[in-house]
Amino acid sequence: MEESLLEVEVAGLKMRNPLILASGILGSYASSLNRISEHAGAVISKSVGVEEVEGYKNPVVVNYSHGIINAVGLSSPGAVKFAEELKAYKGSAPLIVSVFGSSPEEFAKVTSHFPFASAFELNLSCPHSEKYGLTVGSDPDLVKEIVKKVKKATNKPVFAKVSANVDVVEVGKAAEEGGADGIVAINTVKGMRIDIFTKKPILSNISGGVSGSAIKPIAIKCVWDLYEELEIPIIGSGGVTTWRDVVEFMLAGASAVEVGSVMYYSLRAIYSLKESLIAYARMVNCKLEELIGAAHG
Amino acid sequence: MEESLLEVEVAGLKMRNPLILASGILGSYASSLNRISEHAGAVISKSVGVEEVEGYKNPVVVNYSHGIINAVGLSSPGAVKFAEELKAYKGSAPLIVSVFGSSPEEFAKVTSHFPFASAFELNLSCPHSEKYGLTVGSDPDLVKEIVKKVKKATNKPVFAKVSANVDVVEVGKAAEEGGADGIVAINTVKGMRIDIFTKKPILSNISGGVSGSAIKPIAIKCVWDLYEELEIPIIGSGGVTTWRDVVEFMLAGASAVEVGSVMYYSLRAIYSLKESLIAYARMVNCKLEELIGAAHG
Amino acid sequence: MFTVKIEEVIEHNERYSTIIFDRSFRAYPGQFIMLHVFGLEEIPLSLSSENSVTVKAVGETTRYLVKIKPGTRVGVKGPLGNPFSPTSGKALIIAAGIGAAPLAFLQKFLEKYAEEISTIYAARSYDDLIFLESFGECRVATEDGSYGEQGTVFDLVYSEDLEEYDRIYACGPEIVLRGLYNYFKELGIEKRVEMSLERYMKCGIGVCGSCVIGNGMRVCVEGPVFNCADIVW
Amino acid sequence: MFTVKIEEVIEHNERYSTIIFDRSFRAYPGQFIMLHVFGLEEIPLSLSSENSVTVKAVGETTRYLVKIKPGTRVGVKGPLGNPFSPTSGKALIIAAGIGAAPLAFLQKFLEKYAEEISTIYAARSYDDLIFLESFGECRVATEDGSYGEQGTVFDLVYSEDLEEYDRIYACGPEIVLRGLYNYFKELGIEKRVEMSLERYMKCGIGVCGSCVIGNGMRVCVEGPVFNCADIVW
Repeated sequence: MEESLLEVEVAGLKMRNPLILASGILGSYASSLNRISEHAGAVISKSVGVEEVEGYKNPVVVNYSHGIINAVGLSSPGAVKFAEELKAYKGSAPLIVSVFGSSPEEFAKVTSHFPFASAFELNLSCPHSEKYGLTVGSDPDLVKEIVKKVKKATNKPVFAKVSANVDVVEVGKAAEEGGADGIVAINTVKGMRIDIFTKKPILSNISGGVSGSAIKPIAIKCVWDLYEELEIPIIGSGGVTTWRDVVEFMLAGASAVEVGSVMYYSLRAIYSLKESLIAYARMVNCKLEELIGAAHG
Repeated sequence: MEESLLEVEVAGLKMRNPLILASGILGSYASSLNRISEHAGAVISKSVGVEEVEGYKNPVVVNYSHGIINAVGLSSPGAVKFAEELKAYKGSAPLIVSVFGSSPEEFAKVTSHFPFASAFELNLSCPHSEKYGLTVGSDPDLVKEIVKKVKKATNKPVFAKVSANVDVVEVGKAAEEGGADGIVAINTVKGMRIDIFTKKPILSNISGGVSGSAIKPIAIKCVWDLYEELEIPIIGSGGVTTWRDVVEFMLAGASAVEVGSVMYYSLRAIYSLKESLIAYARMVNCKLEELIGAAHG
Repeated sequence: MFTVKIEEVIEHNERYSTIIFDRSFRAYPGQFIMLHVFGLEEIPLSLSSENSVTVKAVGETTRYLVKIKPGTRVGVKGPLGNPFSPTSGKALIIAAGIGAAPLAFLQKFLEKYAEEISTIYAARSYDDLIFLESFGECRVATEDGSYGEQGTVFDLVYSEDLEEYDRIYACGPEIVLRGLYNYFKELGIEKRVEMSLERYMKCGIGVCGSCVIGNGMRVCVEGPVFNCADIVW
Repeated sequence: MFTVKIEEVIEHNERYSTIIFDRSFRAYPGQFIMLHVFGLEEIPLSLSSENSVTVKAVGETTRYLVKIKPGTRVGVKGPLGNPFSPTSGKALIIAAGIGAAPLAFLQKFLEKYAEEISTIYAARSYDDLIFLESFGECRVATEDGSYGEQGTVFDLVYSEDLEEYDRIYACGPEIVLRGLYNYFKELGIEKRVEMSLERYMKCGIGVCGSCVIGNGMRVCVEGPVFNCADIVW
């Protein structure tokens, strides 16, 4: 079966292909996660914290010619309510729950609400939240503590999602030392857009995070550096739009990739990527996992 | 005269328009600087250090759909030889000499070779040099010392060019405390590209710096933050491609902008930008300098 | 996102205005835009023609919008979403309340293509019937009886012979659409019906997931117009 | 940048090979590509046809290139630069050494458009005359007299009546081009002459400035082909 050419395993998490739905994209409802899981290797839910977070008022997302800038502000119904929603997940791909918090304790507490999760992704990198995300994720010592605490609270694989706005290797290492099973690099990059006619920032939060093809070279560099310095697997994230991008991330050292902004072009993006990757794997006659890190000397 | 609508003054440096040729772009020879000075507000020469630096071997520049990635490696003939070349500069726009070094002393020494410069730009941000650029520019204390030393060595305006790969406000403040007359934000952002067929990084140095429209939202955010926190003027740099980008940078807080990668599209880019800005200034019936920081609260 | 200038504001009454932009969009009936009132909010609004939206004052932003001054610049993303699919046969339009806005646009469009158009238009009160002129001849009901028959949209729909229509188009409050949905399913004609749904939207461009409905479809991209047979309620 | 496969390598002799790619470029004579031999260097090479470059072994990368194996993938930026402008009248081609490569491409091109083509082809020795077949009938000189007249390109040029040509095309070592430049200026015919220059290039796409010539023009973009009247030497 040709789809088997795409199989990868990240920290014990077996996936039929390396395409993971990124957190914050279409991940608020089980219904859309179910739909996307038809073709994805895994899906990640929208980031959730202990309590409800309202997020910023609209506009929270603006597209530009090279990607998307968003400042949704980690809006979330809170762990209890969101766990109820996600219980309706019945997709065939592993469900990874993205978690945010302001302290190691909060992170650990949130995970306890999702016993059905296949793995957890720790949001240490959202660039537009006052209390969460990058605010905690820019301190390597805190990152290490958070990962430690979460690892004690769950026996599921734990992935630390890190930012390119800090020293990615330093924070990645801290997560590794804390016991992380993998690193996800990168989250959106701090950025903003101003409307020149009204002379106002477009996002209600003034600034947000840039995603999409614009940031791909930045993400590739982070994955490359992490692969050189760390032992644990890396999941690449940032601007995956075509099958070529997936291959590039894997050559840089990623065991899998997250896809997000490309959904702006089509809900069928994951399906198309999957089909293209099968064609590529057949053409070069190798399993995708053989590409992991293959560009390193 | 309508061109007067574009006049700006940055730290005493009067420019007929806010369009400054960025360092590293067409700045190795007086002949091209002369040509570009016909329309530019100011021109910046390629970065120069005390001694000759060979730079990396080709390929050192690769374009991609959203910009350019380069790792030229600060190749330079050294201060003495480059001063000889730049003496042939007879352009009508101020000549700013970009300087790199590995210590405050080196920076100061280089400036002494260019008494004819109208101002200096300190390269604290080139992301692909082992000894120079970001290597020294990521340490706020060192940045402060460098600026101090250079300010003692010259009475010309001194601009510190900083990177988005570090805390831009922290480094910018250090430069301000050291006595910098202005901050230039940003240099290229760390990034790389891998060729998926040969499975090798494309640049000989493996990674380099991303420029062009891809990084504009990142640069706008840095300029915005610097404008909020600093007193000295800011020069925006990163992805200026159309007149809209110039206006956006100025609204974010830039007194002028550097243009670089756009030269990939046309050597006439500065001329076109200038003409478009005149049309814009006429349309909105205001001097461009009134835009500076106008998007702030 | 780009900005447009507001050219004219037609205040139908205290609560309703049609806002006309200084340019037309390349839009089809049923599509919407994300309209950004700088300083307030960005909200989704159905186009009521190629160059207008029609707004009902319900929240802070819409209250501001119905009184907005011509000349104001607003941000626009769009036109977005999936439009109604026109018919060359017999069309029935079912409009309830402010749901009439995209259908008024559709009516103008179908006048060129459809063999025949019948329209049902219901609202709470006469003051809510701001598209009477656009629809021209139509069956009208108001809950308070201030215009047309006294009754609801259901009263009018139940008394129609729906078999004779090639395509039925409906838009209105969710409670109305759910009622119609059940009725059409009972009759087994749901494949001939298109409904425009409304959901809270953050991005409008298919990435945030806040407007996803029961079957995983996004109202902002796969909708807002769905074939009734594709809706899971 | 993209990659192409090398389909065939024609080794003319120890020092010269023509490398044929598995695809043709949409290129005009005079344009060049930046060719990247992974692990070695990226260098500018004039196209000797729509799908080939012709390489002389002078440095590490070119020594490797003349022996490169078919099937190897190489990186390509381009085609880049400003091509020769064709004439429908009488053309004179002046080729010196490996400078003949873009002119061989031009010759094929002009055979379709020009009224008449005369060609002067000079090199150090017979072994350097690898385009004899491409040029067909032409006046040839070698410095060592191993083929054609014994002499230099200047000997052949000086004995031509240059007035009869609508356009003259020259490419070769800079010392040759400078000599020709002075001669054409003396005759006052420089406006009818186009020369292809060579410079060390880092980026090839107009940004780095390493190939800038005396008048501020970039060899990679405004060149490599310049009208002789636009060159300042």
